[in-house]
Amino acid sequence: MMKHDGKPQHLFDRFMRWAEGEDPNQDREVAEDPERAEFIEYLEYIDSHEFLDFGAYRLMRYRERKAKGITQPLPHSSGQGQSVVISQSRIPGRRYRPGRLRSLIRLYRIASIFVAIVMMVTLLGVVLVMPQFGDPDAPAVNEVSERYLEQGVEETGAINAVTGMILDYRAFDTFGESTVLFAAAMSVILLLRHPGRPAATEGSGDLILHRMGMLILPAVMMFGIYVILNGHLSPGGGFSGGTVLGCGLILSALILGRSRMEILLPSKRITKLTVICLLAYGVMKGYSFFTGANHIGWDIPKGTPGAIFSGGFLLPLNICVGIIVGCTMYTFYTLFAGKEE
Amino acid sequence: MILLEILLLLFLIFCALAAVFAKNLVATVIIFMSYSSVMAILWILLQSPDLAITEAAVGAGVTSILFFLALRKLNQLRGVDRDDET
Amino acid sequence: MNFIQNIPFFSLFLILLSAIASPFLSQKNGALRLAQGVQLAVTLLSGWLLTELWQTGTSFTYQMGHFPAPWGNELKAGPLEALFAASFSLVMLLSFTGGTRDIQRDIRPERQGMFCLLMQLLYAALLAMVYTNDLFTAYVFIEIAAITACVAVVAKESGKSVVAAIRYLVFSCLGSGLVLLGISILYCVTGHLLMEDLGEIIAQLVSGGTYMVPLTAAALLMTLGLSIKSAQFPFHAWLPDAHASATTSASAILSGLVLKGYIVLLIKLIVRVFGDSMLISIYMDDLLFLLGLTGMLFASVAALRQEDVKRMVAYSSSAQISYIFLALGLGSRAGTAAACFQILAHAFTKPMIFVGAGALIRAGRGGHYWSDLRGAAWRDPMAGLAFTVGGLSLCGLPLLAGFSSKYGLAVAALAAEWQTMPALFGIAASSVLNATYYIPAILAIWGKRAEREQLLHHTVQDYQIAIVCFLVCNVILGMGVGPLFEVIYQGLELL
Amino acid sequence: MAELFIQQRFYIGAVLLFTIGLATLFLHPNLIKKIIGLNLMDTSVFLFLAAMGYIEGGRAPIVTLGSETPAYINPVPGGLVLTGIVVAVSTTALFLALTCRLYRKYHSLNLDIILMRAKEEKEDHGQ
Repeated sequence: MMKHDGKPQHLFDRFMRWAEGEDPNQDREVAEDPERAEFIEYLEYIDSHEFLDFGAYRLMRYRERKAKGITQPLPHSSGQGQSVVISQSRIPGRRYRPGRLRSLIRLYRIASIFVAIVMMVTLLGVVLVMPQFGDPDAPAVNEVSERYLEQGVEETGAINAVTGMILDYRAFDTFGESTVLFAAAMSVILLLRHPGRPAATEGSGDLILHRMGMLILPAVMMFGIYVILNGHLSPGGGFSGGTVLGCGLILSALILGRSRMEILLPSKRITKLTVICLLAYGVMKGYSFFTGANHIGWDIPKGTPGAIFSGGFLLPLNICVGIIVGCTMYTFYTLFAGKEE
Repeated sequence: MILLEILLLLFLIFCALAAVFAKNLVATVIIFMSYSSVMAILWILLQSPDLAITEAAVGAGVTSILFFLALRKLNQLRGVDRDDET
Repeated sequence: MNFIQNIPFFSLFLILLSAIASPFLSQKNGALRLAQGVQLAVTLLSGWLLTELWQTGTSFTYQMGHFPAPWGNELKAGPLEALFAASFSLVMLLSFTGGTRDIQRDIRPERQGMFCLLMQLLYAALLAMVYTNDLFTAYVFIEIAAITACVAVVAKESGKSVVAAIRYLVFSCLGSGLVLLGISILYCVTGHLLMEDLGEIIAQLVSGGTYMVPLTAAALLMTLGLSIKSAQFPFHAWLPDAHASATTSASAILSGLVLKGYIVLLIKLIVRVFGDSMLISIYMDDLLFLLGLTGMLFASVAALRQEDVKRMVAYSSSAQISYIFLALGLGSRAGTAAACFQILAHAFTKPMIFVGAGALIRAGRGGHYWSDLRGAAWRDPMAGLAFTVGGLSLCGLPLLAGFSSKYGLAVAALAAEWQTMPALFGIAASSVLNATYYIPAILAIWGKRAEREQLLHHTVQDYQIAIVCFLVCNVILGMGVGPLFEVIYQGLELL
Repeated sequence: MAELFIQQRFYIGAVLLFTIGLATLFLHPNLIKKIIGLNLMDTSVFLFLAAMGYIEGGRAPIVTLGSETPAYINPVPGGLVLTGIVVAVSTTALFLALTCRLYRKYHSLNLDIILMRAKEEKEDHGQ
């Protein structure tokens, strides 16, 4: 805003610049990189022709490059000393054949358009003969859902039938689902975390963000905690509340900057918290599966339906799920926001 | 009510098409955010507040933040040498 | 309630909880050792379950929680499930043992623990797919398998493996999307997610002739989704890259087990949910048969043209998967039994080949191409033996697993109607094609090099133990056809 | 016919969205658009499920403690969708992480270009 020849800078522009990884307060610089120029040109071409590009442009560029004699556009990765040895002993393989590739791509696109249309027509045919929308006598309304609604309160202690169902009746699915989230968090850590490098220190000096964030952060956190704790009484529960909590953590990281956040909540501790909560969840549910299947006594008091301490394991389970989800969302954020270099 | 639902559905389809055909990736993600919000409204109309809260927080919140951060990361990587990965 | 009925639950939770807790292990190789210990324990437990169930000839359902089946989740185990669980666990253990050195070489030290964790989650997902009696649970575990399998490909961190992983992810997301849509349609017209109840209601609907279009669409969507995920022929585009660029253990597990997990689920869908009569009435069996037949030939021809060992073996996996679809397409009990046997035979053969190929590549200074591997077997005879026996088994040498499965398939085909001749022709042609690419490969690895090289090791390595176990299992599968088919038939009756 | 279309409006909308998502996942070369397509596909199935649970005049399944029991919507699809949403966000995160890795290596978001570069790289390796 300081040195822009007096031109006002719109918020959207600033946002776009931020999204492009530039400092919104700096002037935009376009690096002259031929590869990038080619890439942009290609993207523009794709944009103007969208679905109609059957790989023709790519081919044209490739031929041009070949004609110029740049057969090796990619400096391949060093550090694989062995591969050099291989490359001498290997007989030359089939070369890259543009014509074949082009016809393949065309075939693929035509085939997939065809498949999509066929799929659409079939599915339209299917939904038109399905039980009517909103029909109270639809086959899906049967003894299963009736029991969830009618006896759910006595059997699980939850007023919210959805929470009662996912955390008690069909708890194994939900354990699998938390495991999916955990697996995804571990995978993203494996893909994006570089242990040698320190976490990026990126303090945000933006005044508006700071003030507004400080204003809404407590509300977001409170709402998240409320939704988690009241999961068995009102709409929401561990998953929704956990996501809100995760958003709150992300917001606080934006306000405080990563370096201060790293002191408050180091990423190691986040992982440990997730693991402990998931283990606690697994042990609680494992106990109830085991006792349930073997018909051993079940002596967790249900409490009065409607009170906050009711529903047996539901409240601790919701808290565990909430922490798992919140921490995972925050982990995703830290990994994606961390700078590479 | 039915009219509102149909309008919202049409808007959803419009958003989906716009997100797919938008030239700018940032615009795509913003359109996707609005798509998620409209979806959350539809789920409120379908009497599923649990889903609406989750979709609003996940679709319009976390997923979009992840998309923005990824786009930002991608654009930051523009200048990095290609063969830094072993 | 018998204690033994807790085994499915115990094995699932043992794997899941030990995997989740493994980030707390601090010592080097801790996660790896823990994983192997758990796999061994689960193998023994499942073996015990198998013997008990086989002798008593029973199956049982295990209620997960305090609520009986249509309300709560449920596991179901019979002889067939126990057989699959035991053999999957054994293959998992052997693949891990056989690939330890490659894991240590290919993956950064600080990521090895994470890799083991994810592979254990994959293993739990496979067992859950085998045991579950509920469609939605199956979907959740399909997703776990998709995510972890994708990471198993990418853990090696070469550019090639990232490209392969992203294609894999696109295809498996597509597959699980289709499966989810199929499950939703089924739920909409029946109101159940439990396989048994679904089966009953579908039988009623089919006899009444109502909702045939949604049912057909659901059956097609789910079959399509699962065959995309198990790389059946027209959808196999992702497979060669993904399997060829992963580390040895991951290739072995992906090729030997993950593809099979989805097919086990498909078999359960066919037998328990849709039932033979409905599938025959919508010509699903003919579709599966034709897919299998074309896949067998095309994938074999594609394998013939590869110069990279691991790619060739990966294409051959696609061909072997087609055998299973062909057998399922026969639409008879004998065909399904042959499919089950082929699943076992391939689960024990292909990881052996991958472990052997991994060791040969290591012995041949890291080159993946045939020209680098000339004579490699002399440097590591055990690995050479594994590759040779595996290759010969797939070509159909008698007394090995591959021969028995082809034999079972041919017997099942003889009882079929119009499928007999095409099936026999397909089996013969594909065996010849298998031989055309495996025999030159075997000759190449045993060929002489210019200077005679020293043996690589003089001590017994852990992967050699794994190879010996694989060889023994292969021979057992080849010789013990009678009892195994007995178990499979009994299991199919009780499925 | 038109009445049927209006009656099944949610299902038809879901099918159209599913097709758009599927086509994008198949056809669009840009990886980010592919991920958007995947999300469209998933949310359309969730819309389908949520619509399936709705019952004319039903209320949200928060049981009121009292004597009279009003009609509630079916809670089962709600639970399934809740699970599905979490699964979808996990897949999206993994997909985005892979995209970042690919971009770092190949400097492109276009899967066709990436495949071409990977192929060239491999062949140059081989020579």
